[in-house]
Amino acid sequence: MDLYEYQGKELFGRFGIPVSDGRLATTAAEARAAAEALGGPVVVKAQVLTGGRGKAGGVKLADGPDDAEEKAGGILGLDIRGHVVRKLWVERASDIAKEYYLSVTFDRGAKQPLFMLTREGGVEIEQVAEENPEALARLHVDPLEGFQPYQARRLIYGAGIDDPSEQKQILAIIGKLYRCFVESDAMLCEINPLIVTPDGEVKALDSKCTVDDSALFRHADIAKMRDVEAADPLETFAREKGVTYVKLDGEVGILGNGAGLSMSTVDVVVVAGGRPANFCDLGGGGDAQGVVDALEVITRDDQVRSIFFNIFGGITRCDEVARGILTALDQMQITMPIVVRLDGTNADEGRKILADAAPANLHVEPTMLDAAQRAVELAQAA
Amino acid sequence: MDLYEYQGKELFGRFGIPVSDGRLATTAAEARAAAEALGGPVVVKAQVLTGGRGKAGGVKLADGPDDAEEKAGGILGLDIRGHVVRKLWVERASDIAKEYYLSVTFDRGAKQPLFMLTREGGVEIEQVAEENPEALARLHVDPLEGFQPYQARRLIYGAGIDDPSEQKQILAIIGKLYRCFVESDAMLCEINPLIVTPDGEVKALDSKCTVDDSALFRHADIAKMRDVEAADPLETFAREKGVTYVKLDGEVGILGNGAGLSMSTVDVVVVAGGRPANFCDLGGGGDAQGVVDALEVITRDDQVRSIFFNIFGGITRCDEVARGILTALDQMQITMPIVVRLDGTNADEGRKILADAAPANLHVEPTMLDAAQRAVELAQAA
Amino acid sequence: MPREGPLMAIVIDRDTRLVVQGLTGSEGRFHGLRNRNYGTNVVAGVTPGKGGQDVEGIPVFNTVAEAVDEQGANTSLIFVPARFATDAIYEAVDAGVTTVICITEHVPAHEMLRVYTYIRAKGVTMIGPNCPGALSPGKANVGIIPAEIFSEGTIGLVSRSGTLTYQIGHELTQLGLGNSTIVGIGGDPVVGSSFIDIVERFEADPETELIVLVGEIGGDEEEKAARYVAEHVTKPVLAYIAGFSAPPGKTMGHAGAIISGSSGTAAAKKDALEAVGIEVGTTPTEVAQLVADRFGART
Amino acid sequence: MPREGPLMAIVIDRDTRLVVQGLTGSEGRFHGLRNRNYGTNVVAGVTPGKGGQDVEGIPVFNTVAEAVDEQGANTSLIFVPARFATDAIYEAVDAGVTTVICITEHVPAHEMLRVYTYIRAKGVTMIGPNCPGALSPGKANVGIIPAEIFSEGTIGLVSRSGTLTYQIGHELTQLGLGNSTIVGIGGDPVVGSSFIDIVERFEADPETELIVLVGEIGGDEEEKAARYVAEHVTKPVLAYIAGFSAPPGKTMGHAGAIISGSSGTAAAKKDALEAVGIEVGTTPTEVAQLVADRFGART
Repeated sequence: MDLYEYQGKELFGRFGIPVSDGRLATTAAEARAAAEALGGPVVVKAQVLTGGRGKAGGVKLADGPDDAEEKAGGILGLDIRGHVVRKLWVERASDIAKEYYLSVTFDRGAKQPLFMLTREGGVEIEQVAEENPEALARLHVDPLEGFQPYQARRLIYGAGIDDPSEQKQILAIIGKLYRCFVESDAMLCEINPLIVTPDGEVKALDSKCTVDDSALFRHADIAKMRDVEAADPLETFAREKGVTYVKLDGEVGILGNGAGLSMSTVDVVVVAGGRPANFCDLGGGGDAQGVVDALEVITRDDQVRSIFFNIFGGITRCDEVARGILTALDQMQITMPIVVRLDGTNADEGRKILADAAPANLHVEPTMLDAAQRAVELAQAA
Repeated sequence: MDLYEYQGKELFGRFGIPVSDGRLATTAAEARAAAEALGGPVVVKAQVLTGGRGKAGGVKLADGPDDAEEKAGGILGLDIRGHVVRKLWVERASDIAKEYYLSVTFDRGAKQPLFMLTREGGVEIEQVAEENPEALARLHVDPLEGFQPYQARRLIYGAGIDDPSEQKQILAIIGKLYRCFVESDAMLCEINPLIVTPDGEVKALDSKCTVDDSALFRHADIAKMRDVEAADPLETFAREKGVTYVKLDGEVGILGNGAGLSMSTVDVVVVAGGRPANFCDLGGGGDAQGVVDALEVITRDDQVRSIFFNIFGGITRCDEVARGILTALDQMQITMPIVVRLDGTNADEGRKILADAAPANLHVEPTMLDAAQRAVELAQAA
Repeated sequence: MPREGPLMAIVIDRDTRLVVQGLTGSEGRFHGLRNRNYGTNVVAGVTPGKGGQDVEGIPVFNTVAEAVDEQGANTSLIFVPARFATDAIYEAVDAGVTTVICITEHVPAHEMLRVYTYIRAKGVTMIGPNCPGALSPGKANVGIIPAEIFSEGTIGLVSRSGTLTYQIGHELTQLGLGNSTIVGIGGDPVVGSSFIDIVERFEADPETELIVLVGEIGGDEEEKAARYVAEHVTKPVLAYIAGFSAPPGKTMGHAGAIISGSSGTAAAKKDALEAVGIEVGTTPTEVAQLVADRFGART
Repeated sequence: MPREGPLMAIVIDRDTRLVVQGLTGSEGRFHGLRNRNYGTNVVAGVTPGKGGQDVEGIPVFNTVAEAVDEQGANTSLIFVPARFATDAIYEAVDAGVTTVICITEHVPAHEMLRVYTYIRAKGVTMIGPNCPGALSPGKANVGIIPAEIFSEGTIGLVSRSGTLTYQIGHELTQLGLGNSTIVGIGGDPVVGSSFIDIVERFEADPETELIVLVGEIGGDEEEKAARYVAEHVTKPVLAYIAGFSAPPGKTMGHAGAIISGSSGTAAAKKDALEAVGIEVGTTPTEVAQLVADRFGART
């Protein structure tokens, strides 16, 4: 789960990482009130879960409440890389002498947290890594050893930060960022830029945090940060139903079981000349209610012309899936063609259940490729 | 550093381990007031850093304030194994249905924390380990893995605790005790007995905690629990001076450098037929002030008849020690015989410094054995 | 069920003495009994508080330590809920189990970092979490792989996905080809065994003649495996990658299946594999056909 | 200083490339330079914030990683204050140093539990904390042992105490006997190397003919060493134990030197050693004499 800048900064604040004072605003009037409360010049910042908001005009300096209101009006509603701005973070403006970069990420390759620090902040870290790799200090942390102060020292010396006051502040921030990362079950905690003000104060001017979905059960406070309104309504509906669903842009609705097989099904539909409408994984359960829920999600997409059920039973039992399909057809009166392919655990029973019921729009195919071709044909014919 | 029962219970309380409500009292009147505040029957318990206080009459049940005052009067001033009772813990009396034992210790042999749990509580654990070892569940914890819930399960099943409510409470207490142990830098956290009341409530009726002296710098709250008044005044004085000193019961004052050599010096004085007055380790420094401080400590002991300086220089430099001895003699006007033996780093310079000054009561000997014999003779002659 | 043939296999074999953690739960019971019916030596179950019971004759203990002490368990299959999964892994490893297969999905990633580091140092073999387990046809089945769709043979199959593995195994069976061992390593960002770990075993396994590697988007394990194969593997290797049509930034079902920025794409993985001479099939059917062709060419 | 003779020794030898953590402090400087004067290859110092300086020509770095990268350091000698000591150990080990000798005393015991577990899994050799270091006469000296009182020879000496080691070494020298290596393992409850670790190396060391073990009250390392010697050591072993007159419950200077209840007494240790045929001297002088007698008997 990705956090907005303001949410990440709230997290930073809890761990003692210095951030600027600010207020959330969802209207221009709220932005004015925020500027009034903060006093002095403020920065009005679009809150969107994508990069490039600066270039897109999503970040503006305002010299006071009037200006903040006006700038907020201009930013709200902007479309930044497909994300419509509905929230603003209004924060006290900072003078910037230097821009650094600091992050800790979950390095799945090394299977260790990875710190990165560079004095070349304010730009994409990939760019620094490519153009000026020796400016980027990188250090892995052994997860059992945990954070040790020497690691922070290696980072600051490695990055060439030589001002003693900056060193001291950044050493402290590195330790706090690690705590934030581990104790929040984060996959990424990035500060870009980490600024130094003309007075020599170091603080986080931006935040980018991603939290492990699987650990949200122990972080109720973070879980409730999820912005339901900003998400794709179909994906939100799917989440509520407990269905793993990603909207794509075609006509063949796809329902597989297991992430790998579902991904492969999407690919095979493309190979068969079709355009997949979605990725949808029934998951390990696959009982009747699961099938009903998944079909409900898939059929809410108006583009869908045919549905391809691709099931290979492991934990999932094909007879249950078959019963789920019949139940769903019964409850939902789906008229569009449904192509079903069943194999694995209890596949024979499943096929028999479908053959016995034999609804008119149900087509059972013997192989994955056959079924994909049939689903594509039926979508194109519809 | 050993904690009193009431201090250990304060620690337990911080980590959520259930203990009875109680008050500290240093007079019979305070014990009465405590009983009044607590209401109902109370237990008046001598606070001493030794075992066996129950048998020694140091723990008494009182049915109310009057009785508590009376019982307190009887316990205060008791000598329990050489410890005079100056403090009482007055706590609400508990009904006891069962007495269990739970501890986590620093197992230096295994280099891991060791949990022990048995239903045979209320007696010395060594006795259980010897007489009924299969009743004692033991489990080591990998320090990097840390506490995992399964460990608590292994302990409760291993100890044969089968009541589900007790299991649940003890599982929680085991986890909290481990946190208490690690986060307090304890060498021992023992609950004996861990009682079950007739209502099925589990709580710590006693506590025995020892905290690592080397970690007290980060536990100011625990460090200030040290009971200066109860300690041997000479040892307290030594601690203030930063001198490692243990009072023994003889006439030859001993000052060595390094724990091993100092211990060996004590042994060698015994081999030479003498009785050591103390163990005293000058430590690694051994500058003039250190020697002065150590001599001040040793000579405060009226039993001392001669002093044996046994120095083998490593970090300690013999010339500094020699200068320290002369400075001390100068400042303190010590008239009793001092036998000095110097070897190792800068030994020649040290011997020369002493030879040049040649105070009348100073005897330089070439070997440790010679010096020990001389010091014993001089003590016996004095 | 088959009880003849060689005893050896990778990860699990006839020496496997299995304890099922969570045997009394519905999934644990269903698959534990299926594994036993297949011929796997299921010696114990563990469910705290249910010690002394049995599941169709399989004794249940309160702790893994008892299962090891009393039944000689050496391999654990874990079905406990996600928030108790790493505790179960530590319990198994600390009790002396040397192979752990964890089926549970949604195990928090940070917990797995610590577990991974802990068990690697101990030399323990771990498969999963969020995996279907391992099957050595004719020898043993530990996990949820439907064994009936696979047959005995000499193809080693390793995959990040469960159902996709079944699909490819099924296609191979249709072509008359069988497997030495099938290992589903799991779809999480941190899993106990990587492609390289399993490919290394297949290379050393006398019963494996050819290796099929089934990857998917996310991470760089396929790229690393390609380099490893180029340097260390003499047996033929073929591959399949899922997720060519996946959009960046979206988790495709598996927590590990996500294209981050420009890394982790199926195309990049295909390129890396092909660069070292590993053919990559476009569909599960095609990869099975490539295997059949290769066997035709070799025999 | 001697530069001839065999290169081998235990723990440290002519291949030792030493970095001194805390070289710019007064102790670090004093002993670091003494070690260099003895002939030890002191290649670097580390003090955060003093990188770029030098101590009499020894370059100082901000981090151990730099000392390893730029100077090829493979052994670290640690003089930093107690509250920074375990950080320094982790820094050394993570930078690739394979032998760590920590002189610092008063290191918190719980920190050492974690460090110990961490470094053992990595195969790193650690001596200390709260130890005098190691000296291989004629080869290298790492730590605070006054080398001039020892001479070259074939007696391996291992001890929990610093000054007591010097005493015994001194007595040996008086009798014309020399040492292969002297290792002070330290007086804390948890130290990186035990008697057994060092005795095992002496047994394997071709330059060591006889082993002297210098123990003291507290713990059961001497008892364990006795069992180990009985089972694994072919070379003659002699011992000395300090603390016969120590009262129970009192820490005798070393955090590890404490008699707890009935365990850890000098008498118990002496009994355990004698039970396996290891003679125990009553004074340092006597143990040295026993060694001399033994050599007389053998040559």
